[in-house]
Amino acid sequence: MTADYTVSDLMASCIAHQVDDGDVVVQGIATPLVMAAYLLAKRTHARNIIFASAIGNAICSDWAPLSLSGIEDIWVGKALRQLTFPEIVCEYLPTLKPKEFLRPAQIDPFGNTNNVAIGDYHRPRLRLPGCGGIADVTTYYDELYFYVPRHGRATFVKRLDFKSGLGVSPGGPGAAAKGRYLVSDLGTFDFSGGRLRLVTCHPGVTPESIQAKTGFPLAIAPDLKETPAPTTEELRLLRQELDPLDIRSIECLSGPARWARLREIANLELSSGTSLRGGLKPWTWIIYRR
Amino acid sequence: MTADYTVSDLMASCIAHQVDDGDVVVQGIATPLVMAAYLLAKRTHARNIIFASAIGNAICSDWAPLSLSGIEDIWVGKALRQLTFPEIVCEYLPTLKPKEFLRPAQIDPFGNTNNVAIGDYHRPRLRLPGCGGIADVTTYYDELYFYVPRHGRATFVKRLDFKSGLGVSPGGPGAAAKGRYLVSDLGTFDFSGGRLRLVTCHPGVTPESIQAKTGFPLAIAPDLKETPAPTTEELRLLRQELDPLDIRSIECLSGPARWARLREIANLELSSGTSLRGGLKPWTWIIYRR
Amino acid sequence: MSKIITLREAALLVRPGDILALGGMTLYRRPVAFVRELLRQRVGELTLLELTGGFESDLLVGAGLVRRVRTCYFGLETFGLAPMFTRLAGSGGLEVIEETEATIAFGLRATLAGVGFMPGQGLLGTDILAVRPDIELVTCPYTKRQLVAFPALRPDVAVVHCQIADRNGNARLLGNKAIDRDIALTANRMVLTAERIVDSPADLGGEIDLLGARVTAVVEAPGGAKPTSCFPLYPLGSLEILDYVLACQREDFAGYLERFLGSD
Amino acid sequence: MSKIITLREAALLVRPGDILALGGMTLYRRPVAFVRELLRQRVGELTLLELTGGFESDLLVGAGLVRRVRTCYFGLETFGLAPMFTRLAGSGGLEVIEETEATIAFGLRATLAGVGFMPGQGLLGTDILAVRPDIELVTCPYTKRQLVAFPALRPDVAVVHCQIADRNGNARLLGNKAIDRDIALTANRMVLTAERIVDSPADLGGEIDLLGARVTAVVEAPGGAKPTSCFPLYPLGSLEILDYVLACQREDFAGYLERFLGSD
Repeated sequence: MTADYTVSDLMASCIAHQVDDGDVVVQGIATPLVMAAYLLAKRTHARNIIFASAIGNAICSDWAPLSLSGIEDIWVGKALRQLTFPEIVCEYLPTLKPKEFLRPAQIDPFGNTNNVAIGDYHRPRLRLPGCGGIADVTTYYDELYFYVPRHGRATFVKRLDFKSGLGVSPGGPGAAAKGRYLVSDLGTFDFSGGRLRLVTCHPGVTPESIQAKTGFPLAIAPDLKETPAPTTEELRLLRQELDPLDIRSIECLSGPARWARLREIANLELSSGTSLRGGLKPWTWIIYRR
Repeated sequence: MTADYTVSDLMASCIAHQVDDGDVVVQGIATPLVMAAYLLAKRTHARNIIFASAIGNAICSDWAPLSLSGIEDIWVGKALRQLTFPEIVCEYLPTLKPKEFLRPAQIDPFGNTNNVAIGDYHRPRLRLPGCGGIADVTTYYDELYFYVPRHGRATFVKRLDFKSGLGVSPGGPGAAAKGRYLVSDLGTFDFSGGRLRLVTCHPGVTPESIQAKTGFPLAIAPDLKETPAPTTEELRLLRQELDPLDIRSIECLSGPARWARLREIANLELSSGTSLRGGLKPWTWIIYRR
Repeated sequence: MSKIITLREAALLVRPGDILALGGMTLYRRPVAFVRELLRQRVGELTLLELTGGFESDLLVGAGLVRRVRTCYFGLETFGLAPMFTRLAGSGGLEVIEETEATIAFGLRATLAGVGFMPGQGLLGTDILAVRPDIELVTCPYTKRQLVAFPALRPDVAVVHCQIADRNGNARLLGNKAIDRDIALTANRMVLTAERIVDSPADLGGEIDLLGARVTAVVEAPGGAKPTSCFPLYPLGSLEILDYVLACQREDFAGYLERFLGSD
Repeated sequence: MSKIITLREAALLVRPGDILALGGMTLYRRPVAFVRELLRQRVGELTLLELTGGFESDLLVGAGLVRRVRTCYFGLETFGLAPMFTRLAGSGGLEVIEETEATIAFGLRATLAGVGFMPGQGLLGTDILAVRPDIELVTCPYTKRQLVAFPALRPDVAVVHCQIADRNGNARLLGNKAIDRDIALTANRMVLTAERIVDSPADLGGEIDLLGARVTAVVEAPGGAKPTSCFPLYPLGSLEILDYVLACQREDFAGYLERFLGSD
């Protein structure tokens, strides 16, 4: 990996390239890397995408830069419409079948995932926050997209401890079609043949090192390539316009390094006053104008 | 009937007296008499009622005078919130179980009603507009309220041609409780014992003349009384504030008399400009201010 | 690639035999200009799906373009019965699928949720079930209570008239919301006619009711709901509705229709 | 008869053993001031029902007042795991009823419709069904497809923090709407805490999200969501959330709680 860009820049670029113009794209809880990628897509090749989000409960076509404390600036201040959560779950998601990037705590070779518990469910080694709506949407999304910010054998497992997201059954009908794409901090993958398959290695990463960090034998594309680096324009947009505080990189950190970085960003936002921007649409402000 | 008030004034007063303060009350399609009565209740003893309406698809606590061409002034211009119709049907009505006055085309002694077709369903003598939501709400409303602006044997029938609203089964459980109240242009009724029972005759009307216009034997309350006339204040409110164009009386008319009266009202509204009032809440107007 | 087309082009999105869902209700914010164009092009064999049928629906019925109606109320409200619906439904010249508020609302919600039915209260004990043999019951697995399984409803094409829309079809609905959002989300094709079209969502001045992503075509049609109302721009044209009633009363539907098609 | 009462009085509406539904989501517009009062009064044996559990939910769990949680996500989002939930759920000290977005959304909709279940897509093929033996399947009578019958959910008491309300409890929600409208309509008792209380609906400046007719009590609580956000009045207090995470990290939940209860 060269010093020109971070792995989160690269992953954001990869995710952005999976977004087509006109898509409806969805962001789950605590996924700033995905948000940076969607904004990047919008500002490059996919001007007409519509965003929907777990945070904000809103549909948006306008955007604002990423923020930690003021995350609602994007989702509420710029909303085409705010929805109730049941409207989103019972109506909009099954109807629009949007493109969504899921971040699994565990994933098996077939795209089944776990975000509920590590170890025995009733006495877990690690209780996870829960699967949100992954157990719902993966039963009807036609295509699944994943990202893994910290590739390791804890995440890529032969057998899940708990299946809270539906991939494909090995050899089942439509197996090849449903799993579509996965990007980690080491490479990009498809599900050709219904199984996770390495398609590109990130610059400086070998397929052997990826296999070593993967808990099952990896299929490898015959024309294995290197992941294209983000372009200069993509980097400029990410750093100067879309996410100047580099909030997207938080997902690649853990433990004390993560807390330190969060404190740094929170203080930056406080001092620059960016945590609650202006420019909100008038009807959200009406009650405060009097 | 004295010349001091019309039968629609009297019916509006009767309906208003059935409304308790704090009620959520609902108005069906094309029922101005009921609307006049609800407004009368609100301006007298029931200040805190909430209106919901088929027209406007809205919940309201504020009010505007009745209008023919500008009916949406009440329901939209003054709305606490506009709802989608499925929200009303699938959520608000079953949850709030509001008080609603139904106008049947046919009603049997047990409060079962018909608003679908007169004669054989497949080759009706008269196809009616349909039952709206009456076949839905009467299955779960705890109490049923009715009004009949033109009492006659065509409406009060021993046997319905089609049952599109659920009253009670004779002698069934809760029979006495479900049917609660009916007012016609001749008298007021309850469902004591599970069957329609005459409770008061309107001034100048005899129980015999009511029986003659009813297609089944009427039970009569032992303490049969005269319906109290509307008070002077009620009449003042109806005529001067709530419904100065006397739109409430349209329901008591039919055929050419009704068309003539409708034309008269429409012309009056056009000439006085009352068909689209001001005073609408600002967010409904936002798009027109620029 | 603009979605903005003419009324004439938009009417081509309706094909003979389609289930056509019309927005608004009865006499409020109906897509009258669009229906006038359908009447001119004489697109027929339609199934009309509406919350409530009113003025323009009766014109379609009277003109013989409707084979079947699915609605819970078809009339002219205070102005009385819908003349041509009443006549044709009475004579067997029109198939009526008896709907209620719940069959329509839960039916659309079933389609939105991607399932074949939604359970709800309603209909049990009434004769509606007798004339809707297609409606099944379902037993709640928890309470063991019998419920009606309202079957999923999906329009082929939906047409909604709105006050303001952007070029992509994001739109605000003032006045009755009716089932417009629901038919717009479920229809295979969706036509929006608008009093006014603006460039971007920021110019709409408020939250959208209809999502452009589900809109096939946008047509500029000022006054496009007349003589029905378009709150708060213009009220219901009561005199025009009366004229229609009285024309039918004197057996002059054909003359009325001719005059209506000649106007614009 | 005003509905306006104090926080202390309002907390008495929550009884030990209640299903308590909290409005907002995770770190956004949570009823934190109300929860502080519950922690002071030590109302226990609660079942927490939330779209997503976050900061104040973790305090309730850590203080031992929660017997059971029903939510589809319990964590601090970008700030990491919710420390006390993670510990107690891992050690068996807390019962977790595994919910998803659909079990919550369809469950509340079933209650709103007055029925015992709503069918929907989701869960089939996952292990959620194995740990939720109470969830039954249902066969669509039309398509014969097997669906999940999401069981009806009803809170005993709901608590929602809003930006502005009138004295009757009509309220506007800015920011995430979450499931607030739905818990407010279905709960047997409903407490509203508000940044600001105005006299009448006309002073709210916009359409209501919560209907006063379903609100039991209204409490004035400026800053009542801090350190969670209350858009657009104040942002998320990221440093305060971090402080909490780090206090738990150094095994000082008790000290944090004491400081939290001392603040106002």
